[in-house]
Amino acid sequence: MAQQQSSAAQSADADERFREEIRTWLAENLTGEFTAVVGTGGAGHEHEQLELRRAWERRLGEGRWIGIGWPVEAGGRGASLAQQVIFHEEYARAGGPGRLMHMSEQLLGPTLLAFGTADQQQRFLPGILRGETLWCQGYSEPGAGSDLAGVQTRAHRREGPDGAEYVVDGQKVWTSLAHLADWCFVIARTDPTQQRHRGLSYLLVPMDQSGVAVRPIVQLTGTSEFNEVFFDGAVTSADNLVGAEGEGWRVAMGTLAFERGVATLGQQIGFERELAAVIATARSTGAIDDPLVRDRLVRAWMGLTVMRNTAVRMLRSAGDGTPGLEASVSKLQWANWHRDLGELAIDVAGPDGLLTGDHYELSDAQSLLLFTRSDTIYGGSNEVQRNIIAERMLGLPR
Amino acid sequence: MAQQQSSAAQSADADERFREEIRTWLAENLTGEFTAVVGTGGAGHEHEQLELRRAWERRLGEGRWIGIGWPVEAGGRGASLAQQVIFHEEYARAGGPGRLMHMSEQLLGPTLLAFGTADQQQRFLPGILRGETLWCQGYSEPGAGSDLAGVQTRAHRREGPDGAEYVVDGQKVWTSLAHLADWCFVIARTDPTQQRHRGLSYLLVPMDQSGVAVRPIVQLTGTSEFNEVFFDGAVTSADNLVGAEGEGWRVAMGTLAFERGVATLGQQIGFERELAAVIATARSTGAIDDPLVRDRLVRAWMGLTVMRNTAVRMLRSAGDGTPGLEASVSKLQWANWHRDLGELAIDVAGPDGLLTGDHYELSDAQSLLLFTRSDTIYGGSNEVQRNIIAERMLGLPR
Amino acid sequence: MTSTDERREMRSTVAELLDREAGSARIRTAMAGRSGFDAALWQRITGELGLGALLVPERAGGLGLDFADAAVVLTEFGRRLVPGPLPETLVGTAALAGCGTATADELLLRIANGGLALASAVAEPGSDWDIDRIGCRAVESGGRATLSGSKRFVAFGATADVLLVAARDPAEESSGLGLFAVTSSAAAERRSRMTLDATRRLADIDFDATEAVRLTEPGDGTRVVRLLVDLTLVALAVESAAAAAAALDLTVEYLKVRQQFGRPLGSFQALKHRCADLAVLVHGATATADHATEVAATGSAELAVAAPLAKAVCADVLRDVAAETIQLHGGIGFTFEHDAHLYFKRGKANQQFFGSGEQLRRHLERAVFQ
Amino acid sequence: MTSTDERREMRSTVAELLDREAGSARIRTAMAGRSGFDAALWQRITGELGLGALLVPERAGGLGLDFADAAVVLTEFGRRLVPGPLPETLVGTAALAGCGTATADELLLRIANGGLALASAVAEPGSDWDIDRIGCRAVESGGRATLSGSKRFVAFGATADVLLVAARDPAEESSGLGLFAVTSSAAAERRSRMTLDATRRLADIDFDATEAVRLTEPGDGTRVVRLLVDLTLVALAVESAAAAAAALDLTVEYLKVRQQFGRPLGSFQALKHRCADLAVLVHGATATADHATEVAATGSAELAVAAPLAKAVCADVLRDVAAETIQLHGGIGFTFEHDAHLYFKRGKANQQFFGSGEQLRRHLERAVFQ
Repeated sequence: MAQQQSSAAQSADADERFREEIRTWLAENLTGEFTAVVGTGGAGHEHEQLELRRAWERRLGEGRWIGIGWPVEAGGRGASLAQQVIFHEEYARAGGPGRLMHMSEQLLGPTLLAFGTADQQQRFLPGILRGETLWCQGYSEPGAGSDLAGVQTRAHRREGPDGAEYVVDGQKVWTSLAHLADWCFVIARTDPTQQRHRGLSYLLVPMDQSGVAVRPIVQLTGTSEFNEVFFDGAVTSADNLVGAEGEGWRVAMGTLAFERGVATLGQQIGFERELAAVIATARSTGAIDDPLVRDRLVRAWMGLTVMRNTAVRMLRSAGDGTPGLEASVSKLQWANWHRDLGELAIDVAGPDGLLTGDHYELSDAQSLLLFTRSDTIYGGSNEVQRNIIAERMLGLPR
Repeated sequence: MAQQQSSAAQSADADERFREEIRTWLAENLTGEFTAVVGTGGAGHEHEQLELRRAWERRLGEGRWIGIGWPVEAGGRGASLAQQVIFHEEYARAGGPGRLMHMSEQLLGPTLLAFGTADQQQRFLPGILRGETLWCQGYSEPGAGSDLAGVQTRAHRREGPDGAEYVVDGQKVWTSLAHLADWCFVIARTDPTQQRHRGLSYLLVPMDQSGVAVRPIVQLTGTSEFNEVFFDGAVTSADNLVGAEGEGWRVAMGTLAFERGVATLGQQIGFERELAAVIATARSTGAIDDPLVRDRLVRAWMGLTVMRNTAVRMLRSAGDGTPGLEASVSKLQWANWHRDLGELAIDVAGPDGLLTGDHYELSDAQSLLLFTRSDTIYGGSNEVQRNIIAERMLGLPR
Repeated sequence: MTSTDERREMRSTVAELLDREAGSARIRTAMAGRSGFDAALWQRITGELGLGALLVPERAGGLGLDFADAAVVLTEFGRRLVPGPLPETLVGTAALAGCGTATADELLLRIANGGLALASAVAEPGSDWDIDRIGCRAVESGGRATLSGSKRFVAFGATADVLLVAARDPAEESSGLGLFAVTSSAAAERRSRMTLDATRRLADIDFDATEAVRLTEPGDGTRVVRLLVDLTLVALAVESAAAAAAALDLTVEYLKVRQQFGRPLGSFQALKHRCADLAVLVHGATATADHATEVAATGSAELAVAAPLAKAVCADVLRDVAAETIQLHGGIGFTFEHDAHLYFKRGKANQQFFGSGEQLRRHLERAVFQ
Repeated sequence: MTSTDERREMRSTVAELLDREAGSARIRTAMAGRSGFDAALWQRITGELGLGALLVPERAGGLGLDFADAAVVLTEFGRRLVPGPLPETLVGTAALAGCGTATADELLLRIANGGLALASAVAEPGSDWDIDRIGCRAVESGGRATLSGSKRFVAFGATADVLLVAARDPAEESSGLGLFAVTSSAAAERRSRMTLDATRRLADIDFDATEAVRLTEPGDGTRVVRLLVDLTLVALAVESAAAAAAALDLTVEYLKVRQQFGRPLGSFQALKHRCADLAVLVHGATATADHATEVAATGSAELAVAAPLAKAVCADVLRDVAAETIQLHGGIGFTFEHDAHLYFKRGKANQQFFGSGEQLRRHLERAVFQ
């Protein structure tokens, strides 16, 4: 036991050194031209400062701050969970911009590490680690909600001029950053005779080809951030199949579990910052003197704590359970919490908070109110998550 | 328009005289031995002062205060809606006991007036008007929830020694006062080949026979008020079929509409009194100084007003719409409101409010908390009402 | 007071016009335009249909109808979120009719003849709609009145022909209020403000010794200002209930048609039950708006309770229904081209406009804990 | 600190015993009896299993385990709503272990040897659990202490062997608190009180110059009383989360089996979605109770925040889940013979016990708005 404490003390020291390192690096790099990206980006603000934020991703790559949790042999730092959380904390504290590489780093990278071939890892991971290659996610479809069981996009294998390849036909929605992305990771049905979760495959598809069209969706915010992506005879090499043909669901579920693991804690740091801003607004409008508002703010804070506790417990038990299912719990928790925060943000702002810019430019609170309406729809709607929990976690009959 | 106002003024005068009459009568009659029934009875307290309350019903009958809304030729007073509300108001104000004849007067009587034969009216209405014959309702069944569509109780017609009769087999639940009742109005399936709402019949069955057994249900309150009623070869004369064979659903829906018409307004006067008691408790415990409690109390009061508005609108439009369906709206409204009031009642009482008598005797607030749990289950559960509204009112597909 | 049949006919006339002339595309053009409403449509509804003069008493050449009639029109406009100063004009007319002064009657006459657009200037910076804290002041000298001070959140205030301004009246007892008229020719500084709910354009207005006409008798001004506020609350309740009903209709129709996994979405029980709960809310809101309308029509003192209650209830219901309208439509409900967000934004706006739910509930405490 | 495997073994030992000896029928007999708990079961769990001595430090002859180990036991008792003074005894022991005095250690030694039942006397008439308003007073003379004052809502206080009493300590700075022990032989007047939640019998206790032993050092008493309160909050959170999980299990199993219209009830999507929402609540409550347990085990200062937060969250979740347990069981859920109401009543009781949600949230404002 004495030994345990001592190793705990050692790791605490290492964590502090790590914190110092990222803090110093951010102070030295998030400056100069990058001052303009401070506080930009993120959900509802994806359209801001795009070029500069791409440059910032490359800068992060130079500093080896991408994929820090990946193994050292894969180009990461092998950072512990605690250190990853520290990175997110310090990044948020410094006002680091919303990450364009989120999908690439948090979803595609871990998927390739877990399911990709050595060749795939060598071809795709370095671009991500350098902050260069931008990926988007091709999961959701218009007809199917966000349940992968309803995927209609099809892919069939054929012999092409340069060897075996897949041809992809179908439509994806909610595809964030698709208009910028170099590649898309797509779930498509390779065996049309199979139903639901069977017969799906996980394909990496280059975006820069005539078979791919991107149409931005004008959202209720008046801005665009999500896209529809149309695959019409889009082609990708058979080398870009991740996992075996027909194993796409298992691969994707692995990714989703990653998405909602460490990323959840990172996301919560953003939530904390948003809640702090709401409290600050409540102070400035005087709404904080209203006991009903105070109570709602305390409840929001408690809800955030409950989410953090849930995420920590989930990460700890990862491996011995069903992370894919617990991810549904997490998704429902944060989507509803975040949506409620959007209401609270507007409510504490009072009637002044409803005024926009002359050309409908939205305040942060307005953007939060409106944008969080998508949280409960995309990436597996509340309804889909409830079905998953009821049937797969609680075992209620279909 | 001048004429209208004048007739409105006349009716206002008549209403005031009516109010004076019932007020005087109650002052003169709810006294002496009947002092003991003041404030007794009602949901959760049905077991209190039973004998005396039966006597009180007979006294009401003597005063011609039963069936006041029925036509004069049927033995009623032909009282207007406004006067019926006045009766309920004054009755509540005087602390009149919960009505044992509720089912008889509000459900069975109007059903016989609307669907009964002259013979049935002559045989059964006078006993109700005298406050003598007690009826219970045989609708809900254990397997079917409270949706009449699921009724399994069967009746078949046969020739008996004294002429045609029906033999009833099955089980009913939620049968309030069945252990006291003289008769039961039962929905039974007379055509077993028909599904759901078809093939049901509305039968009047005497309780005092060997084919009927009543088993009281010990409720979570520790007291008993609802019963299970078992029909095992119970017999009733074919003369006791209301409406045609197979028309039971239409007849029962008529009754339910009555139940939730005027009775709703009467019920709301009881709700008002309960809310006033909750506010009084909040004052005495000091909970009323808590702004969160104040807000909950104001919301409860607003909810009561919304229900009253809804009931008035429903009564006005009765006839030109679908009262059976609007009744589902009303049921959901009041059941949820009342249940929330039960929580509020306990919450304002504070920890002292959780103490019971040494033999688990419940306070009014405790009784309200617990008993209102049944409001959302019996008489068509919330779930059944939502199905009805979704499918029959909104037209969503089955 | 109008018969049920006459009201039904009025409703269908208005509904037909709006179905033709105020579809979603027209509304989107109007809400993005300079004034925030469709001037041609306004001409038709005031000129051809005379809706602006609905509540002008017969003595001033109007139709002399009551607030229940106006509510029929407000319902049809509310269902469709038609932008424009009709609610403000109807409410303002009713308040003017309650003034009983020559100046007010003169204005009523002009409304009956000219189709004027009114706007209500009540809220002020820092005090919102709390009329006890109104700081805008009138000064009278030589029979002429001028106003000084600032007003906020004046619906269609930048384009209104006449502003009805609640201000401290020198002719009143200390801190008494009066209602004043400021015409568009007077030198007030008006700034149009875009808001989250683009279907109701607001304005900031500054008065600096601006010429005005006193509309209320001394001693009667506070009553009229309260009437103006309470009738606005009723109008907001009516339009909120109507919009909520429309949003629910939209949702139910979508669920009936839209297929998923080979079945209409509307056959999924979880969605059905949520729609049923919304229907209960809409029924309650409609009945409560109806009740407030009736109280307003009869001029009962109960208005002081019924109006804030109805507005608080109906605005919350619109928000709740519209939020579910977005959610139950899924992805399409999150797009700008779908109307779901317009209902949602109106719901959030109506929750704040003329007092938040918290403020109104606190106001109602007097009635509850009396 | 115990390994995961050891905890798992402890959990299954306790679970097996309770499955055998604390079924619904036994619990109903116990809760209706004079003491409100099963004395034979208490003998077994303290005598045979030594659960009462779980948190007694090794220096006093106990097992020296930490609060996370105790939580394993509390979870199994909480799931089944087993009545009895185990939570109070475990929490009291942990508070005693934190006293660091000879008198406290002596008591710990007796707990390790004799299986004493403890009870925590904190709340008072009029002040509930607000320890700043404790009025009960100790007087010391000639090295002997006596207590005077009244305590309320003392769980299993009528039968406890030792009462741990929070009182004003004359040895403390003005208004400082001390923790005192009163044994069952002392002349306190104890009145057992039946409550809505019959599975936790409470007592009113009056002290009138009642002999007592001081357990805390001067200057340290308030800290120990707060520790006693905070650990009680954690224990309540743990048992609430466990009971909520059990109630949800009960509901899910019922819905799988129960048929309606020829299908299992659990196949109806509306009910499925409600169960899913309950599962989300239960996950959050369990994780939050776990976190508070961990904070309690490490003795971190964060306990002052984690404990009230966890109790407020978990008690609400138990209430919510249990209310749905009744509703989703339909008629059978409304009967006395079904366990649903026991969970519901415990939920309502836990919402109030040791401070209502409103009170605890107000207490947390300091942390939120710091």
